[in-house]
This record gives sequence, structure tokens and C-alpha cells, in this order.
Amino acid sequence: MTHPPSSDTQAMRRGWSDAALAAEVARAIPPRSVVNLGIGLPTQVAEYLDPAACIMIHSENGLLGVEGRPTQATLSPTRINAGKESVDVRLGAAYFDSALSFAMIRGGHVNLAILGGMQVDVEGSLANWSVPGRKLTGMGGAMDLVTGAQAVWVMMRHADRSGAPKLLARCTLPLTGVRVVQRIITELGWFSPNGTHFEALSLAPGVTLCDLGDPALFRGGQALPSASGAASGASDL
Amino acid sequence: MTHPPSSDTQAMRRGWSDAALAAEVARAIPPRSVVNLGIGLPTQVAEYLDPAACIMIHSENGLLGVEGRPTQATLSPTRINAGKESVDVRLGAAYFDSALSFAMIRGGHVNLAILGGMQVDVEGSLANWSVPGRKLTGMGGAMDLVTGAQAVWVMMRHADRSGAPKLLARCTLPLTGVRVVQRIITELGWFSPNGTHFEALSLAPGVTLCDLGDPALFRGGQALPSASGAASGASDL
Amino acid sequence: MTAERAPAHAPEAVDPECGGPSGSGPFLKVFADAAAALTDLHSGAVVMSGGFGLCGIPECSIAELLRRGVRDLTLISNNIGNRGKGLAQLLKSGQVRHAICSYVGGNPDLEAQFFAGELTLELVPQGTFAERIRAGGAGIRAFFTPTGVGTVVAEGKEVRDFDRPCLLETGLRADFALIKAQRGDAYGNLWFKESARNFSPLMATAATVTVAEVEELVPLGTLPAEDIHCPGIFVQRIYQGSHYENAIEYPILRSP
Amino acid sequence: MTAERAPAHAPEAVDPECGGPSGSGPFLKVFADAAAALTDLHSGAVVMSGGFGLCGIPECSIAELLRRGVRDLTLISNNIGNRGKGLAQLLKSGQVRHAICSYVGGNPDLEAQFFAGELTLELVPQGTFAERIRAGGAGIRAFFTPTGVGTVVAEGKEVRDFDRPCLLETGLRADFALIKAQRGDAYGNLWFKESARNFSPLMATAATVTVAEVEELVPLGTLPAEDIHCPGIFVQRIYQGSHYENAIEYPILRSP
Repeated sequence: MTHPPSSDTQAMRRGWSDAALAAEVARAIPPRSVVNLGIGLPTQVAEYLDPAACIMIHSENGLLGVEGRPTQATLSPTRINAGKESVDVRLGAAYFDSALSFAMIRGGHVNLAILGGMQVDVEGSLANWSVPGRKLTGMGGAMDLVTGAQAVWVMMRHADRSGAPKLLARCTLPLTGVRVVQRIITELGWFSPNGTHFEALSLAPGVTLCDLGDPALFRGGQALPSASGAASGASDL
Repeated sequence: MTHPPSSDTQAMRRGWSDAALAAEVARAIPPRSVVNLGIGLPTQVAEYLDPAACIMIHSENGLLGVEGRPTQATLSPTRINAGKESVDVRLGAAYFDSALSFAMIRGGHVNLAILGGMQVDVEGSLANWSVPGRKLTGMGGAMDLVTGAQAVWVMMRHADRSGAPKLLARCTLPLTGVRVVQRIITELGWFSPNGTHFEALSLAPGVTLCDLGDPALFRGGQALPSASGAASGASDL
Repeated sequence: MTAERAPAHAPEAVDPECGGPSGSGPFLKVFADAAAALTDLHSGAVVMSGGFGLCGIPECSIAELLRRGVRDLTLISNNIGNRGKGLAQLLKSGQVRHAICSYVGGNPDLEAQFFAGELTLELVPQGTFAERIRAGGAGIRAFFTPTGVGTVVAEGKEVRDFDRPCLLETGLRADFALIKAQRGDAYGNLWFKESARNFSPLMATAATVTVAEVEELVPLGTLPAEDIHCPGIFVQRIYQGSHYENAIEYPILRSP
Repeated sequence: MTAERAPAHAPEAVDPECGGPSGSGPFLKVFADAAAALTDLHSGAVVMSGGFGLCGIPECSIAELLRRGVRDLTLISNNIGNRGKGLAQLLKSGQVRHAICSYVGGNPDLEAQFFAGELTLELVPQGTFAERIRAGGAGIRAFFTPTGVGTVVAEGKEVRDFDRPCLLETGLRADFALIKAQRGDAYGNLWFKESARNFSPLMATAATVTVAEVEELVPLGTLPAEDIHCPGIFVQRIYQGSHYENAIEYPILRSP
């Protein structure tokens, strides 16, 4: 809901800053996509989109065409995103009810969902909604998004606050969806879960394969230096 | 679709005229009901409704609040009823898509459907959409209406053009719905299918039980002289 | 689909379209206020409430439930309030027995009561939540959806393979739906502002009695007939509310 | 859910919102006319067409299919034309192999071809027809509905008892949806006039490629964002049609 506080742990210092990460993801989104941005880190991607790319941001509370923030003058209590934050909208935006909003999602009309994550495993399964016994949140629209969006990217930190890895052989937390994630981006790079390991598609400046964690889980992928390469992947997925 | 031509057979001369029949049915509709009127005879009921009763006419093509006919000046090709006839609408009318229109029907929000019929039997089953091998029409919205409306009345002639009875022990034509009809009105009177026979709730002036057909199928009901009696029945059904 | 039903007999209504007292007006749906519109909402009722977080919630109806003190409610709402506001007030006052929702983050009252065993909770994926309500209102008894396969949501549910595995989910109905719209007329036709629409038009279809509160009660014919978001057939009672707070949970402004 | 799919590569588009040629514009959805928008609609395609009788039909797209002469079409439309007009023209020209609809009264062309065995026909109750299309577009694979139980519609279908017996019906999809709206913008947002809406917004959700023709192509932002009947996410191509007949099948006027 609120942006996670910036951390000063060692893991956070390496690789992209939050802003660079958001910009990196924004560049990778194919023009004219309809994109749903999850709560937290993904929400920040909206700030870095090229207006000429005509990305339409879908917000599952019933709004297509989110763009930026309001001024004090245009602030409206009925114009919010799924994080319940005030937003502005672009020309061509539309409002609708929740049934139609999830018809868009479940029916495969949303090109890309970029979600936050607690854990992703090598099969592409995602856990991002529940830590049993510790905190009660609810899955919200995440299960529908991972099931229905044409492509699912997870945007998260490489490790949690305690330093524990979030890219795993097998998720241990309750799942949001099974084999649903095509791309993972952390401050260290872009990754693709390949069934038995994570392929590193590209790495942030100064990051090497040795920085990623358990060497058995990570492999260098075919050279994929540019963000546009990652982007072209999105439309295939 | 078009109103059946008035007939001059003996059976037609006995009992109510088409206009009297329509007026009789119109009087029987409880105030403030939402009513769907089938194609043919039932459509004419609209002409006889008391405006003070605030009946809302639902048309399954996506319109609630049909009222009367347009003038040459207000004629609109996009304002039609389910019979594809031009109509006018009252204040408070709304247009919507076919999914929502049938959500109204299937979801039990329409108080009363008044449909035409080919055959009704003593169990209240209705056949009104198909004569196998002879004519191809399609069920349109009739199966949804008999399933979903809170009450179903069938408004039809007592016998077909060849003189064959339409109130039967058992329908012989393909069914529209099984045990769905609460009231039948013909030019001879009001009837209720009771499982083993038709109870005559009231008869048109000059009509006796002997005029109704097979004596085994018809019984005199509790005295029900007034149309308002029939109406109060509607809200129970 | 719920065991308990609201009484068929409606409370007293005054209809401005006729100007006359109760009983003589055309539609009999307009009520003076929340108190008049909710006299028969009983303890133990199953209640749907529109709104996403605090956006589009029926503030006046919720305040009336709080004032009346009806208890043992089953609440069906996406968030069951937030930040101590909205339906969270009914949590704090101990009026809620069971909640069905999709997201409770930012609702510490619910979290605390759940872990204390003071209420039971059914978490439903948001799209399935919306679709179950729509189905309940549209006469669809159940449907197969791919959402939730392989997760805890699938526990105890039939799974069937179409082009992919799907869960069977059932329609959801309530005794009362409490919703809020920007504008409405005496027939109950409603128009919602911006993203305040969310679940409200769906809930209107799925309750025995739908009570709509509006910021502006407008004359019949004011709302363009093509642009009515919820036709009045789904609304049994309507009143004009007042003193709306319309809180924004996270008001974030453009960087100067 | 259909075997054949339209090609992913779209024909040439010109977008008035940018004024530039194809490829440089923002949304690339606006086409010059029906011919430009339908170049890849192939023989054997599964095609949905909006409209109720002749009300709200995509006149220009139908004329283009007639001109192109694509054959072996599967048509999904409530009436498959009427009185020799609309889709009935494609019946007469022998371009239709299979039809899925709810009502064919007043369509002698279809009746004649069906009895002559020249096409196959699936009759679906109108509410089930609408719901199957909505389900196909909303990712709902199948649903249980009480409509049709105990009739020929139930033949071969699973029946399950909820509060009453229900049939299992499946979602319906198409390669192309051809629809017509009164107004639309370059993103494909649509607004329908009066009762011309009917099945069109549902079909838009259920096809691989939805082609919308509009009487008026309006600038982005012209349609109020709350009152868009079909958001442009469901529309892949849009063009402004011309020479609309807008026939009324039974024009009945008020008695003087």
C-alpha cells in the first residue's frame, strides 16, 4: 500500500536503486500495452512510462487509463487506484464496475501484470499474499491477475529484510498461482524461471552471477543486454 | 411479431374481444410491477395499462420503461421492443446490454412475464416456440422468461385456428418450460393449472364451464369474479 | 441462497415524484433517511456493502447500523472497511460475526478480531468475489473459473479441466445490499462517479432488499437513459444522504 | 475456444489522434473503412455480429463480407439478419456454413437453407446466448443456469441440482466480432444509442479481433469516462462507417 521504506542493507546497495528499477521496467513494457501495476514497487513504474508509448494502466478497482497524480485542485476521492491512492487519468480513460474489470483480467484482455512478490520459484509459481499466522492481508486481485493476464512479471527485492532469498527452488509460503510468472526483476537483474533454475536475462551494472545467491539456482542466459530485449519477450508470453 | 388477424370463427366470437382481453389482463397486473410482455397478443396489454399504476415494461432486447408508440417526429430506429416494433419510453427508463437484461430475468427481478402460448398443460408446462418440421422460429427469450420471472401468465386463444384445444392434459409440442405457468387467460376466462386439471378462476361474460372443452380438464374454481382477485394472485406466485 | 430473508413488507416511503404520502405515490422507493430505510434490517442479517476501501462506501447506512446496534451480522464487502472507518466501525463495536472479502490489509480491527477468534472470515479472490455476486444476482447458480487453482482457495472445491483446470464457484446473495451512488432518481436508477462504482451495481442485483443512498436525488428523467449504471429494477429503497466524508486513504499529489 | 484464430498481425492503420501514418500513432486502431479493417477476415472464420433483428447491426462490415465473398462462415448473432437484410444477405449468397442464434422468426432465408440442409444451426435461449458470450469474454469457462431444463435445450448437457436443476453451459468465443456503435474514439471506447447496444459490448469481449464501426468517430476525451459502454481494451479496430440505413422492422406510430 505504502511504498516500502528504502533500505540501507548491503543487498539493497548493490544493483539498481528503486527509481532505476522502476525506470528499467517502464522501458521494457511494449508500446500500447494494457498493464496492471500491483501495489508497492510496481506502482512506481507508472512514473517512468514514456507518454508516447501509450501504455494504458488498468486498475482493478474499475479504471483503465491511470496517468500520474492529481494536483490539489483535481484531487478527487472517487478517483483512486487499487492501492487506494489518489490518481489522475489520461484522455480515453474509462470507469467500470468490478465484474467488468475482472472480465478484462480473467478474459485475457490485460497484456501484462507487474506484481510485487514475497517468493517466486524456479517453476514460476508465486507467493505474494500471505504469511500464515503473522499477518492477515488477503489476496485481493492478485490470484485473478496471475491467472488471467497475458504475461506476469514480478518486481521485488532480491532478498527480504532479513536477507533471506526470495527466488527459491520451491515457494514455502501459500501460493498466489502455480507456474504463472514469466519474468522477475529485482535490483540485481532480469530473471526467467525455467523449471529447474532461474535464467539471468540481464544484470544490473556491476552485478555478477556470484551476487545472485545459491549458484545452483541461477544460470547466465543468452546475452540480453538491453531492456528492449526483455520487452519483446513480454509480447510472446 | 405481427398481431394475429382477428378471426371470425365461432370460438373467437364467444367471450372477450382482443381489446377486452388485453384490458382484462392490464387491470390484473399489480401496481408497480416490472412486466415483460411477449410478442403478439401480450404486446397489446401495454395499451391498456393505467399510467397511475406505474407498471414498468421490460423488453429483453435491453430496455426497461417501454410506454406507448412514437410519433413520426420521435420515431427512432434504435428504440424498439423485443418484437422489433418502434416504441416510446417513459421517464425513468433505462437502456442496457443483453447480459444485464437477462440478469434481470434469470435473477428473478422481473415480477411478471405475460407470454403467448401454443399449448399449456394441467401441470403448467408451456409450449410456445416450435412446431417441428413445419416452421423454424427459435425460442428467443421465452425459456429464460418462464424460468426466471417471478410469475408467468400465458395469454392466448382458447383454441388454435383449426379449432384444436390449446389447454391440454399434456403438451405435445416441444416445451418452453416445465411447470412454469401460474395463470392462463384466453378469450373465455382465467385459468390456473392445478396438476390434474385447469381451475377456472373467472369466466368472460356469457361463458359457462361447458364452453371450455373437455369437461375432465376444467373445474369451476372458488368464486373469483373480479380481475383484482386474479391480480392479487400474481404477487403470490 | 441465504437462510434468512428480509421481510417482504417495506417500511413507510414517501415518493417525491407524486408529492403524496406513502401509498399513493408511483414507486414508493424514496425514504427520508437511513433510519427510515433500514428499520427492518435485523440482527443476524447477511449484508453486502459496496465500496473499494473507503471509496464509494454507504456512509450513512453504515452509521445507522452502528446507531441501531444490530448484531451477528454477516458482512460481504471487498475490504470490510479500512483504517478504522467504514465497516471497520462495526467490527470495533462487535456487531460482525462473519466476513466475506478479498483484502483486509490496512484493517487492523479485522485482523485483531480474526486472530482472537471473535469472527470468522472467508477470503475470496477479488475477481471471483465480484463474479460470485454478479452470478447471485443474475440467476447463475455456479461457474467455473481458473482463478485460485493450486492455491488454498481450491480447497474443498470441484476442479474440472476445460482448456485449463478451473474451480467451481457458487453465486452469492444477501438479505440487504447497502450501496452509495452519486446520483439517483425515485425509481432507483443510479449513476456512480469515477471509480466509486466498483461492486455496488453488482451487489444491487444480488440482495433481497437493496438500499441505495445518493449524494443527489434527482428528478426522473435527469439521468440519461443510456448512462444509468444501475437500473432501478435492482433498487428497492433510496434516500439522499448527507455529511459525506468521502475520505481518501492515500492522497498523493503530483510533485510540483 | 475456437480452433481457428485470426492472425496476430494487424492490417495497416492510421490514427487520427497523432495525425501520422501507420506505425507512429498512439493506438493504431483507427482504419479508413470496412475494407481496410477486414482484410484478414478469412473464409471459415467464426464471426460474431451484434444487433437485435436489424437494430444496431454492423451494416458496413456485413456489406464488406458480402463484397469479399468469404465463405464457410460460422455466424454467431441473435437473429442472423431479418427480412432479407443484415446477415440474411450472407445467407442468400451462400457464405454461411453454421449459425448460432436464438430467434430466426421473420428470416425465411435461414429457414429455407436449414430445411434444405445447406447450413447447420444451433438454437440457444437468448439469455443463455448472451451469458455464454459474456462468459467467453470474461474467462468463465462454463456456468450453471436453470434455463432450458426439461426442454430440448438440455439434451446432452450435464444437469445439476442447486436450489433447482440447472444446465451446464460453456463460454462462446469467436475469431472476429463485428459490432456497430453510435460513437467511438481512437482507443476504441464505444457508446451505444438507446436499445442498439444489445449483444455488441458482450461480443467485443469474446473475440480475438473486435472490429467496431461507428456513426461518429469522436476525439479522445469526448465520451464521458463514466459512460463508456464498451471500454477500448475490447476493441482492436475501429472505423467510421457511412450510408447507414438503420431500418426499423416494424415502425408502428401512435394512434392520432
